[in-house]
Amino acid sequence: MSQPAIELQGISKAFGPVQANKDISIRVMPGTIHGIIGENGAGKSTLMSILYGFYKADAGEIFISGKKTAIPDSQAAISAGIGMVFQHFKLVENFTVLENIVLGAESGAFLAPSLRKARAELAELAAEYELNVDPDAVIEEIGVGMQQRVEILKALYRRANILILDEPTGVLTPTEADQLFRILGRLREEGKTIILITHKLREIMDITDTVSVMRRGEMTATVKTSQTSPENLAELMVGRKVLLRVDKTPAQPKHQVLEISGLNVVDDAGVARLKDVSLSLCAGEILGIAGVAGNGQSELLEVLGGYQTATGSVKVNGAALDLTGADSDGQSRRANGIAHVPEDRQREGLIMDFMAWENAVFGYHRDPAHQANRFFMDNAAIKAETAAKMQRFDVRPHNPNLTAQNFSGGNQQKIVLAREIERNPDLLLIGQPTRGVDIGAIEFIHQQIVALRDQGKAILLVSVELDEILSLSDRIAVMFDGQIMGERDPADTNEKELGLLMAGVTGEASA
Amino acid sequence: MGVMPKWADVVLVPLISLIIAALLSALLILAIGESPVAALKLMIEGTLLRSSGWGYMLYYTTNFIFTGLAVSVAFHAAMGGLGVALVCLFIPWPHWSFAIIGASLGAAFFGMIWAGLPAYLQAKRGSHIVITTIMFNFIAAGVLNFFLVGALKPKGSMDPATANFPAATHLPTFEDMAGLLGFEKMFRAAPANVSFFLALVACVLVWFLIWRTPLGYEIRAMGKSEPAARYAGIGSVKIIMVAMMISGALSGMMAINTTQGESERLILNFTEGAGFIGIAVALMGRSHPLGVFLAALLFGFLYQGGAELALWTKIPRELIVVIQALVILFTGALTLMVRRPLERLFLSLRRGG
Amino acid sequence: MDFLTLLQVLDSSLRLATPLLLACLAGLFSERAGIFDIGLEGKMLAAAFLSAAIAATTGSVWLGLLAGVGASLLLSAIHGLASITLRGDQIISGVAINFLAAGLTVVISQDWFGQGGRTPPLLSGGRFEPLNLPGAVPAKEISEAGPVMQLYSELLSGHSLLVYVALLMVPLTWFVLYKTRFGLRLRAVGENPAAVDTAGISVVGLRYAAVGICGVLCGIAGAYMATALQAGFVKDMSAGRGFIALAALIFAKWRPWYALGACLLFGFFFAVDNRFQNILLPAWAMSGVLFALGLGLFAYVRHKTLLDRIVLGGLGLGLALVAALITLSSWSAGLGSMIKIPVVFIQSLPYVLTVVVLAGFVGKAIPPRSGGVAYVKEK
Amino acid sequence: DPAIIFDLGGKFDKSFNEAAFQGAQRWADETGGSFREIELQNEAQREQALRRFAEAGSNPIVMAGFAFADALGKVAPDYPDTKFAVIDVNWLSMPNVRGIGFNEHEGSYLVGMLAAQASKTGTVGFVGGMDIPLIRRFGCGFAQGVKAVNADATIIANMTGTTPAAWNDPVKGSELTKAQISQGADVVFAAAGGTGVGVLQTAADEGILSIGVDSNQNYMHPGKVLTSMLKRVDNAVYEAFSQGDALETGNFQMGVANGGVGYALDEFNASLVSADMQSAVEAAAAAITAGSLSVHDYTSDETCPALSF
Ligand SMILES: Nc1ncnc2c1ncn2[C@@H]1O[C@H](COP(=O)(O)OP(=O)(O)OP(=O)(O)O)[C@@H](O)[C@H]1O
Ligand SMILES: Nc1ncnc2c1ncn2[C@@H]1O[C@H](COP(=O)(O)OP(=O)(O)OP(=O)(O)O)[C@@H](O)[C@H]1O
Ligand SMILES: [Mg+2]
Ligand SMILES: [Mg+2]
Repeated sequence: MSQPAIELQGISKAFGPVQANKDISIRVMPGTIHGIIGENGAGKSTLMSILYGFYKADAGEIFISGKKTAIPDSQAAISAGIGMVFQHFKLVENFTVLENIVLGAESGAFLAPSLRKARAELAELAAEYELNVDPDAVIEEIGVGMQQRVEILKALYRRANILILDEPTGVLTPTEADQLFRILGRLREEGKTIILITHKLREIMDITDTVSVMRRGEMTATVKTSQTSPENLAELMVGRKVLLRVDKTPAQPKHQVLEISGLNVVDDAGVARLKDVSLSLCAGEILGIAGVAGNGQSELLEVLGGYQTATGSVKVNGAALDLTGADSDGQSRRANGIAHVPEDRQREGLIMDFMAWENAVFGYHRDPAHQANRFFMDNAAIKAETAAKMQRFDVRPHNPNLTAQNFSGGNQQKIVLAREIERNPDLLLIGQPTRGVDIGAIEFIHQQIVALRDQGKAILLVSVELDEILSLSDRIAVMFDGQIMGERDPADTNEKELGLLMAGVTGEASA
Repeated sequence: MGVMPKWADVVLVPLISLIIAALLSALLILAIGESPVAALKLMIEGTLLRSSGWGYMLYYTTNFIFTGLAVSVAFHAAMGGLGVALVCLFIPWPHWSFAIIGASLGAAFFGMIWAGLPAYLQAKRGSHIVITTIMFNFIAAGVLNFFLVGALKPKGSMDPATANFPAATHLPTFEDMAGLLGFEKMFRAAPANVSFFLALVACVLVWFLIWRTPLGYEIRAMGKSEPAARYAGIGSVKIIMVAMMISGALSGMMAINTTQGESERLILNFTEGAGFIGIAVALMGRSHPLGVFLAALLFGFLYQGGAELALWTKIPRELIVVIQALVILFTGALTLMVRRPLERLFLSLRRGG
Repeated sequence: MDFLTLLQVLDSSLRLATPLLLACLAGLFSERAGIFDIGLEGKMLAAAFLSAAIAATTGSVWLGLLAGVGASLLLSAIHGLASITLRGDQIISGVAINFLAAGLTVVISQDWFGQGGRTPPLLSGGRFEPLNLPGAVPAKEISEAGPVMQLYSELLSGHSLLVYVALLMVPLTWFVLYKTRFGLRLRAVGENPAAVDTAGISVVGLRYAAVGICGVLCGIAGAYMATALQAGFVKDMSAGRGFIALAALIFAKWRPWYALGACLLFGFFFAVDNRFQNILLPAWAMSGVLFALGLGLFAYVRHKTLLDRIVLGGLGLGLALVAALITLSSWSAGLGSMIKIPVVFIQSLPYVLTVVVLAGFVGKAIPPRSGGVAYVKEK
Repeated sequence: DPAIIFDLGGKFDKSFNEAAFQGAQRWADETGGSFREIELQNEAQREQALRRFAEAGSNPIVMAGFAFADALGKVAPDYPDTKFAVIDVNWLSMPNVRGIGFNEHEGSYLVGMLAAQASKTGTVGFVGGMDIPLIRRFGCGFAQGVKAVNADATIIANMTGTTPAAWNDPVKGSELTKAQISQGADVVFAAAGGTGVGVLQTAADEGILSIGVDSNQNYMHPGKVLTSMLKRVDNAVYEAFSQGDALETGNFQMGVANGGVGYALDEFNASLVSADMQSAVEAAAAAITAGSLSVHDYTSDETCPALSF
């Protein structure tokens, strides 16, 4: 058997008091795709960052193709042929694609020749791997899928033989994910080695050759993918049996809660984001909005959440909402019985520097229930309540005094959910409830959403995960280019049909 | 979650930083041929061992508390001074206790207006608040100059200053207060006055405002993340306006101490230096009122100690400025230099123990 | 205002803009790399002092320039140590550096020259003399020359070398920033240091380089003040120009050509203030203008939000009140009587105009995204 | 020992405080005595410095600047055995206070006459540090002197700024001078502290004449400084120190008549001041001394017959 492409021996890493990696050893064979799974905070990203020279290990050795290699910084990793696509992309947002690609890999002191060379090479790479991007597009103006391509191109441009991808599909649509996997397959065929971190067992089963499982900083198992099953992996990961599908009874819709008609949104640049959207939603029902990111779902949530102006009409429990005036803000929406789990928990849903208990009332901080008297908030009561909530939602670590950034993504999401669900709203807006969340937490979050429905709440679910939409929704509406392309019953539809609608192909036309 | 116990972070780190700054200052003093030991003795004797030393130290402290709480540049205070002067000069107050309320309102109002305009421009027009504030400082200097050379100056006076405020507006100094309590000769002639207590009250109020009220919660949220604030329905225009106006009001209040409390008339450069020290005080106090109070106390000590050095030694006043700079540098910007080795020490202690 | 006067004002604008421009470009390099620097003032001051001191003792302006740059670099190194290596607060560090320079320059020069914090006046070799471009007519004959010749001789010719250096720095900065590898990396490190780090480039190295360039440019700015505009150092002679440069930098949205524009604009405002301090206007014109402005503001805010009405309406009311006061006070002397605009008002004009320009024409200035925060990848 | 307290400008302000320091230093050099001194850093220190020096036994205590009036009024009665001398304040009447006022307008008048005589263009300039009454007094006296020689002369008066930086901004002093030159000025009088350094420098560079202030600044650019308006603060301090604790109290007014103000004539400007010019100025000085010529003091009624501020 040939030399392993990568071999890590006894890697340990502590962040202050937190032991993120403990004595980890792993071997990855060349020309394979090696999956790594594990709960949020298990230490996956840390391990890969060490391999890429972003962090320095406290102890341990790294062998590349059998040769012991010191990787003190990313420069060393790059020259060892390693490329990494981080979960949070490391791109300069206001640079063009081309500038991002040449950054650090310029061919001389002046920029023009470097850019010329990169442009030519980019065209070749694009043709070879179906990685088409506009080299002159500015990063902040292109979608995350495109941004990810740029990251992959960055690695390929630097002639990486080993490619590490940290949760690459978390932000991709199914089509984009499929395409990514085709590309990864092609890279594998060329003999490149790929390490893939993901929370999605289906992806592990579909594409990897071997898979390693991490728990609490340690490597607990490495198995051949062909010799394992999703249930088995889930158990290895979480330490107990996990229910991998959503368990729910048929919906029992009651009175109508939300009625949207003729909703239009034009953004600051004058582009129409929502076009004549009409929807309705009843109590005790989950309406799933499927669609490729950037087709108006975010704007829909923002309008309903009170921070995007719009024209048209939105009624909640029969009362029209103010869509432009002084009463159109998050506070008044909450007063109207609308709760909102935003799509981006770190940007919107939480203040990362606030402690958990402070975040637990974010948006509801003026609620009389949280006031001790006319002037002051009742912090002691909020803390106590948060502690109880964290218990119910199994937020780990169970400490309301930690700041939000000290929680893993899954636990951050639980904090937001706990806040919004326990308000007992009439209408719950949920955007991307399980993005970047491990399967243990996904199970829990899905159970919560279903339980809420069963209490007779109306739930508007926006997700780019078709799986999630299909398994949670009672009705599915598909959005494309700011329009509703059609509604489907999850029982009578399938991924393919939804996928076509998401691409703007209407049922009649395709039939 | 940190490596070090909290007390080490809060007490040990600043203390060691301070000692380093002091050692460097000692070298400088040595270099110009004076004795650092004698200098330190002078500073401590003249500041902490005499009641009037305390009186001066707390007077400066009062200034720095206000500007530190406000984190503002000095000239909001200048406009506050105008407010104080107008209130004290043109309203016949029966007693200082009424006058101080009126003057506080006047100072806060003028400070607020002056801070409100840049805030408004930032909130509504996106004009960068840092430049507009710098510009408004210069404009305030012009306005103050205009009034002090013109309308507010008593005829025939040389000073670009207002007339003396009527006696009914004079604030009780520490000396007066000590006298009431039977301690004659305490705080003799020191300028510290009741506005020190006003500053303490302001500390407590600001603490409550920021950490206990929904408004403070919103100000903090807005400061950390604008998109999140938008999501939560916290209006940015409102928060920018309110926060800046509170800041303006606080720095305006500084004028109570200097103008109504000390000089008892409005003079041209009464805010000298306090603005920048205020920025340092706020950042060093980590924007926590108790921290601001302690940092203000430290600079009160340096100011009064510096005066003692200037009185009794040949140490030039510019060297005292250098010492202040070193203290700001080491306790404010170079703390990691001290914290890092300490953290390592604590980590190994913890591992070993 | 005749053409020659205009030229003279522009000429003065250019001289006054030069230190601002150099400091502004200095700040641009530093802040583009993510290191905020309110210590520009202190660095200019330190450079002004040491350049004058060395030029005075050696008689060589070039050695002076070198020394000035060295002094500024030293302060830059402190700022770098504090804000890059030790990840301290950049604002505090800047404040401290300003105090440090204000104190040390006087202490050292008093110790050195014993002239009360002043350096001895520089003699001819110790100064940058004005360069007369070929063919320029001397000042005495300029009123007889044609307009083009006047433009050439008055405005373009007759500045010291450093003025031309400063002007050349603008395209150079533009070129370095946008056309070289270094510039690409520099801009990147101010936007997203993690991207630079993971691309295998040293964040620390880049930021120190930027802070170093900032030091060099501030050094030239200081030396220009002490050895070209003046012939020696006087304590506190930077007189707040570092802060104005900072304002210009924000005004310019951190871009080199805009920086030139912003600094020239400030220079122009200051030159106008110097030249036109004694403007007489008939009372009716003065109150009329103010009244019209107030009325205009009132009309403008009629359909705006409550806040607009309070703030701008209040401003309008204030202006109208001032107009009324002027009318009343000049009533006895007649509304045609000439009133002099108070000097302080003319002196505040540059700042007022800046605010007006900012409020009206310049949109949001977005600073480099990682500006002001140290790069920490693990605690 | 005697003590001296300098105002916020600091003892090396190149004019007023520096003159006071020179007086004290001359006394120390001549008598071998020593004195205490302090440069104030802020307003609150005025009273503090007075009291601490008085308590430490310094006598007399001299202070430089009208801004001390208030503090001294409070302190002096508390220390009846200590003598105080204060410069630029002449309205306190206390048994232990010596007040010394200067007629700056008279000195400015004399240099104004010289300026008008030396000017070929009939336009002269005045650069003041800040628009405050004291500086207006300088400017007004200067303008009267100019008009006395040439009633048609133009006087361009500028002020440097409104913040404390105005006193230490030689660059701005230079630009103001250049602006005045381009408006035709060929003699410029600077009453602006450290800013004046820039005025004198630029005048020398551009080949026009300048006039220094307070102390004799003729030496700064030999042959290019027309004269300096002298305000003999040094003499006042020297005399106070010399009298020691027997200091004669009361208010004194120092003018041309008693040599308190004047103009500087030395080897550096001998070639600039012709005999004609000198005799005209001497005549005016004599007239002022005799009381037949009175120069209007701006601060007496806040108006100026020769210049509008
Ligand atoms: N820069 C850092 N500073 C301090 N602690 C960190 C840092 N990065 C990670 N940690 C801690 O190290 C542990 C492992 O984190 P890591 O990011 O490797 O987890 P992960 O397995 O990638 O989780 P996820 O599935 O959420 O991405 C966590 O407890 C985390 O809190
Ligand atoms: N500076 C930090 N201090 C403490 N913990 C940190 C820090 N940076 C990251 N972490 C923690 O490290 C873990 C992973 O960090 P990372 O930035 O990769 O988040 P993430 O991958 O987005 O998490 P998730 O995958 O769950 O969404 C999280 O638990 C996060 O809370
Ligand atoms: Mg991770
Ligand atoms: Mg993650």
